[in-house]
Amino acid sequence: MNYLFDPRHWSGADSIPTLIGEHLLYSLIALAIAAIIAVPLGIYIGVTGKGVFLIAGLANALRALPSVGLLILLVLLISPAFPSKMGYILPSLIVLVLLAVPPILTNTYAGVRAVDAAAVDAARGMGFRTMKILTDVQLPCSLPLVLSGVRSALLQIISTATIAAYISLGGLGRLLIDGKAQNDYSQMVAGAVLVALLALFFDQLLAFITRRVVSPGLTRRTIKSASPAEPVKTPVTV
Amino acid sequence: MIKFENVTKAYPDGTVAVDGLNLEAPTGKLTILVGPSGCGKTTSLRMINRLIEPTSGTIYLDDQPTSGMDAALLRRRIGYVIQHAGLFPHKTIVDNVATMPVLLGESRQKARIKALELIERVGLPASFAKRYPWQLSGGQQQRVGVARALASDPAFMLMDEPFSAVDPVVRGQLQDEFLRLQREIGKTIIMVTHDIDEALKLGDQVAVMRVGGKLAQMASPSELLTSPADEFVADFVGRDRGYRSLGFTKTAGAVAIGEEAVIQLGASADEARAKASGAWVLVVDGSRKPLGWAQPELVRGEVTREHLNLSGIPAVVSGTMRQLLDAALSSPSRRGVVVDENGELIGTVTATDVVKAIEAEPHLETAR
Amino acid sequence: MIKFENVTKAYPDGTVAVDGLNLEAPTGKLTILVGPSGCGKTTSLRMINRLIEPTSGTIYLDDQPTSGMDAALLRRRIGYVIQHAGLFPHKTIVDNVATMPVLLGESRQKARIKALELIERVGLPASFAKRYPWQLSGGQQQRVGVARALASDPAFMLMDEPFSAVDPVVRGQLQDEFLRLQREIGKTIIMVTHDIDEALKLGDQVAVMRVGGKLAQMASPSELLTSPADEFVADFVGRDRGYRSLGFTKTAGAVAIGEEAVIQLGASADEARAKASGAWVLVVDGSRKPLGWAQPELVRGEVTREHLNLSGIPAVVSGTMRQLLDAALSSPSRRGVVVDENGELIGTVTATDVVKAIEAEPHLETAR
Amino acid sequence: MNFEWLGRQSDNIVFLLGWHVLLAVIPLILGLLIALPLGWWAHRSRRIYPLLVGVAGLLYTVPSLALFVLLPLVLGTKILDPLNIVAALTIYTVALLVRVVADALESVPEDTVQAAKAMGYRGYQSLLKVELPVGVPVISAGLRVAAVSNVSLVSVAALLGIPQLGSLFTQGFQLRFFTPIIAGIVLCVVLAMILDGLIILLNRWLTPWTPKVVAS
Amino acid sequence: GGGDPMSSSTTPAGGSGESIIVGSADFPESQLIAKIYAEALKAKGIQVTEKPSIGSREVTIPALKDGSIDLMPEYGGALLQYLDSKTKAVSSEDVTKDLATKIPAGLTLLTASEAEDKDVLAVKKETAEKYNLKTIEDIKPVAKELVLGGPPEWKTRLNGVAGLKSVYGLEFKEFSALDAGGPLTLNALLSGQVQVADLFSTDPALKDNNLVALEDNKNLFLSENIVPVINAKKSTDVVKETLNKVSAALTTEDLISMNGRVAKFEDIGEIAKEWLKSKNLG
Ligand SMILES: Nc1ncnc2c1ncn2[C@@H]1O[C@H](COP(=O)(O)OP(=O)(O)OP(=O)(O)O)[C@@H](O)[C@H]1O
Ligand SMILES: Nc1ncnc2c1ncn2[C@@H]1O[C@H](COP(=O)(O)OP(=O)(O)OP(=O)(O)O)[C@@H](O)[C@H]1O
Ligand SMILES: [Mg+2]
Ligand SMILES: [Mg+2]
Repeated sequence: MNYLFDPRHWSGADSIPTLIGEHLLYSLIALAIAAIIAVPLGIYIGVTGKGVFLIAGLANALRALPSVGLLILLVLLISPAFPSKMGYILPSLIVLVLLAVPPILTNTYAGVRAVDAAAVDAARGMGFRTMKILTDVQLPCSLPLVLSGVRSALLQIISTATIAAYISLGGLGRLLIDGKAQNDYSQMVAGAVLVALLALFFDQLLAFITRRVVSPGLTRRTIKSASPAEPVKTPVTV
Repeated sequence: MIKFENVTKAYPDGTVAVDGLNLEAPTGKLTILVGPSGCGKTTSLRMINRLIEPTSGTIYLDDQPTSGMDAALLRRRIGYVIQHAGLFPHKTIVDNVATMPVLLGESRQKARIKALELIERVGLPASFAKRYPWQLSGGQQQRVGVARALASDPAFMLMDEPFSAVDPVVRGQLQDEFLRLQREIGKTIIMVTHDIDEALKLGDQVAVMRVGGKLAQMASPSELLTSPADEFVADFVGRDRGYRSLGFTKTAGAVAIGEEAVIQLGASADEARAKASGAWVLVVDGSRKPLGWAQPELVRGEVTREHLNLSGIPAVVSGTMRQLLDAALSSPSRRGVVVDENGELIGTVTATDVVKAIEAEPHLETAR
Repeated sequence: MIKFENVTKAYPDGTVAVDGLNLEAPTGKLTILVGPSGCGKTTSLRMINRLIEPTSGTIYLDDQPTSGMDAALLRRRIGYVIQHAGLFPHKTIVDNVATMPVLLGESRQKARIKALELIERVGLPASFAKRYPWQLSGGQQQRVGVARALASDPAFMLMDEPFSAVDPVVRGQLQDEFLRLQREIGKTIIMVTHDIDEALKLGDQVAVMRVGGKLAQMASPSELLTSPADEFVADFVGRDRGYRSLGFTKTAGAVAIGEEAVIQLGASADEARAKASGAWVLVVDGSRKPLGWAQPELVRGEVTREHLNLSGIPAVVSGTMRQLLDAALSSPSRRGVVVDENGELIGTVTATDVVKAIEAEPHLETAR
Repeated sequence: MNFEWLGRQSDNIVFLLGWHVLLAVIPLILGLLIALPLGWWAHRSRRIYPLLVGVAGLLYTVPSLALFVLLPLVLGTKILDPLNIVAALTIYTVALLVRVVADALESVPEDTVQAAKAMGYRGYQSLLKVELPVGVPVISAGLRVAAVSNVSLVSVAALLGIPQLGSLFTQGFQLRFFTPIIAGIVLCVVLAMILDGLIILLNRWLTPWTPKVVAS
Repeated sequence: GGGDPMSSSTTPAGGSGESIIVGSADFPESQLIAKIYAEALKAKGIQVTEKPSIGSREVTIPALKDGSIDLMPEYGGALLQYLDSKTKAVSSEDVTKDLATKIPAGLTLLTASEAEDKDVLAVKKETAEKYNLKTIEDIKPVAKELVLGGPPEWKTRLNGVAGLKSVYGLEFKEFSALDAGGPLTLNALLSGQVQVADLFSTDPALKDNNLVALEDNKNLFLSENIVPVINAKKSTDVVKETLNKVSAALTTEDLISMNGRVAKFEDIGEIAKEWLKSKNLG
């Protein structure tokens, strides 16, 4: 704890605010990319029922990928091509994105699937066209599950983004890696605590956003249907 | 008018759900499709707004074949009430009802005002407007479903077991409300049910389908009762056909209504005895509304509510033979109480008189 | 015997679900609790096997207060049929039914054999034994629920809307089967329903409850029809009370059955005309079973199936006045066909004769 | 890929794989055994549920490296003791499964539970003979996720010198040598898929009564 | 292949024979030397269990202390720094002397080898030519333009960034925390993310990539003689004698050449055995 409250660690090049900033930057970029990939894919599979095997198989295979191994492999493959930090940032982002895709994908799929078939049928019966059914009925109705997928993805990314430090990048992982290298336990503990706090903060933030954007008509009933497909996050892998 | 011409639907797995259906639902009338589970009712209904495409045959909407139309536009002309309401869970009740007008380009403001009216029209309090579907009971959701289908004021309505999700008591109320509504709005409606009582109660005409998707009989409710086309229809229509068919015969002065001496609450035992004919005397209130029957011999002192037998059901004079007969049969004195529209006493009838009048009338049916 | 003595249940939130209930369900009889939704029927039922504990008052099982008993042991003495069957999804049908005997210590082997018998007894094919609940329709699941409750051969049965999950047609069948079964097994049963028709059809006695958990009336079905205690009961029992009460009056020789001249299919138009009385002649088959009515004047050549009107419903001579009257009213000739137990023609009756017989009989009720 | 190297190292790789399996599976089983009563508790008590699930969620955000390094101090184990890894992964597994078990019990239809009670099942009988068996599909769905993530997590133990497939990553990295890295990743994924498949089979075997296998 | 750590669960062996657990850090050179120790001991009939690639000192030292392992090769300077981060020792003698006092109770250092693998600041040949760099001191005028890469602990360590500033007056444009002369550092130097990097003197990559190792003319970096660290209880005469012979035979050149073979994915066991045979120790 001493480390956390030492004012020297709150300003300067490798200060805690800078590290948090870098950590968030990697995390949010990775999340955005993962969402851009997984949400449309999940919707497509959910609506058409095509490629359901992707959900069961691929999503689980992605979960099984060992982050450290993958990161090392990607660094060896990619970094020679870039004379800048990009050579390390890119592998980190890819690992984080691969990590975030399964929860968002499975939840989006489950969300779209869970939309009351009668409501979709009613919409079609009222003369909604396919896109309109998607935007007006299926998406809003699956939103709680999609957001809960994003939520667990973000948590997972935040805790795993620490591995960026393993390959010389910034972020809160620096405290873990440097602390370990310098044999400084208090620095490591500070890193772990900050990561947990950051995760907690974003968890609450997303819970708040969920409450704001999801229709109150849905919140009561989706809680239960979510449980079987509720993706669970993998702990940090550094 | 909605017309089926030789319509057949075979599902990809080979199930023939509808087989050569010919049917005409006249404009402004309520046509009911009834039949056992799996006989193709829902399939038939959904072929009309092309949620299911027929395998062969043609369906006409006001003499135009639907096959040539843009499916989405076709559907917007037809109100569709789905089996379990199928409300949008993420929208408030008022926005659910306003969906169609908004889709058709009306302003949200205006659509909501209209929706509010409709919500009250189907018998829900205006305070429900801001609620979400899960906050309503099954029956209430059904009503919203009906309101939603009515919102765009479509000329046609398709209703798939709209009252199935509720218990029998509420169901009766919903049916009554719906009949009243249809009398006002006079839409061309096809309704599906598997409840023959509902079909007979609501339908202007009833199409009985048999499993395999064939039409067994298409007739008015009273005709269905008095001349079922075959054993299947007779069985399906079920017992009490004779009695129920009386529900379609108006009283219309056919039965002589006898005078009945009455007393009021608080009358003395002596007065009661004097006015009684047989063992029973009729008790009315100040405005001659019948309260019940009393037995003078059991009265000590004056006639009180305690003495009243309530089993008799008064029949309204403009009602049906069924009500008249039941008034007589349910009355402990065996004299059925007849009242006017305001519930004031006109007189009494005996079951014998009612049955004689029934027997005098020609049987509705002539052989096919 | 199950007895409620001043039983009250107030839920923690203040809702008084049952209020000072006094009730006695006699041994070997079927007692029905009926009433509008939310009147406390389920609560009353579940207090008996202590799934809910009463706030005050005592419930006796064969004169022993249940409050002192071990709840689990008490429950094992009472068969409980839950509203939506509540089968164990992870057990086969036969194992579902065998649950109680196994719990009570019987060998799995023996329990299964017994269960198989019961499955057939409630009208399911033995081939269903190995299936899982999801492979059965709602109605079939209900039957398994009944079989499961019967498996330990308990002296008492509690049934909560056991036939609610099925459509009216199947429901009728289930009720009939159940009546037959109860006649055989004669258990002490309390059944909950909110369907008054079901209550009147099945119950030896019917307890009508009103919202707020008070008993409105406790009486036999026919008494309920002929002398409802108050407006609430009268309303709840509903229309057609007079007609339906006839269902409790046996025909028993009270009505004179007239001779009816008959023809067979294939008879000539001339013969038909000769035998006809009025416009209609009755057509029977070789063993004098009625087939339908024909109008000789419409027959050219010989009488065929085409000429038959099927609307008449024959009444069995040992049946009720209700069936007899309906036979007459449903017949196009207005003469109701009466048959013996084998379905062979005895003769015909007119509605007038039936009504006269009804009127001659004293009204069931005497004032309270 | 250098297959000649793979061939030379095959003994070693099989050995690493064996450890990997042990380190992934033992915590899975232990975690499940611990999560069952905890999940039951969360299911029983409205107030405990958010608490337990909240704590479980927080446990996840603790980076595993920190946990691996700090655990020996807490447990008093030797630093190279595989027990540390088992303990850490058990913690993660429990954190993941507590909620799953609670939700699984929650998913049992109320009617079913009531029926059991009404037939005179006592509390524990109902739990063991009805609620848990009926909750199996939900539990096994959660177990699949736990199994797969465990396989991926075990590789972190390489940082503590506990032999398992993760050792191939560090080895490959030091030598800038792709073969062990790729071999490690492939084996991890294959192992995860095999475990996943085993749990699916187990689930099918335990739930012959479900209409279909739960997807995902 | 590697040893059979499975047997670690059955050690220590009971009965007559001596037994010893040899560990190594998580980089190839450490594993190689550990292998040499192991093979040499085996040749003397001692029962050896190997636990290769345990990790960094945060793990290995506690492992030595709690008896998880009994023996491993260490580097004098680095070990001293780990045990006493404020040490001023630089020369071989000072390091050896200080170490003797700082070594945790229960552990013993045997005789250090000539062979040394110490930190060197390396630059690419082009960089050296461009700025005319031969010694570390030469960087001073251009330090502001260059990025330094080194292990994370250099940030705070005297023999890292701080020492480069106080001893050589170097202030680099930036310090990039990489790994301890491992693949990350080499990678960063070769791909240009850093211009000056901390590598190790026995790294064959120096030669393979035409890197220039700058001379530490002001003796900033500690000497790093290779020295066996052993659990005092296991330090029997036979063991001591055997390991001391190995240390005496091992030269820096041997290390460089053997490292070169390791980098070509040759089997560590083979390399170790060949070396022992060539020195008549196997
Ligand atoms: N998509 C489909 N594929 C194959 N067969 C189908 C499909 N939909 C319905 N069927 C079959 O077609 C027949 C008619 O179905 P339909 O839904 O029209 O019956 P229904 O009369 O509405 O029955 P219910 O009263 O149970 O709603 C049934 O046998 C049903 O199993
Ligand atoms: N656990 C509870 N807490 C509070 N109120 C309850 C609870 N259970 C039931 N009630 C209330 O007690 C009253 C009686 O409920 P009960 O379930 O006995 O009714 P019911 O007659 O069985 O109704 P239905 O026909 O709808 O099944 C209702 O007003 C209900 O809302
Ligand atoms: Mg249908
Ligand atoms: Mg109830």
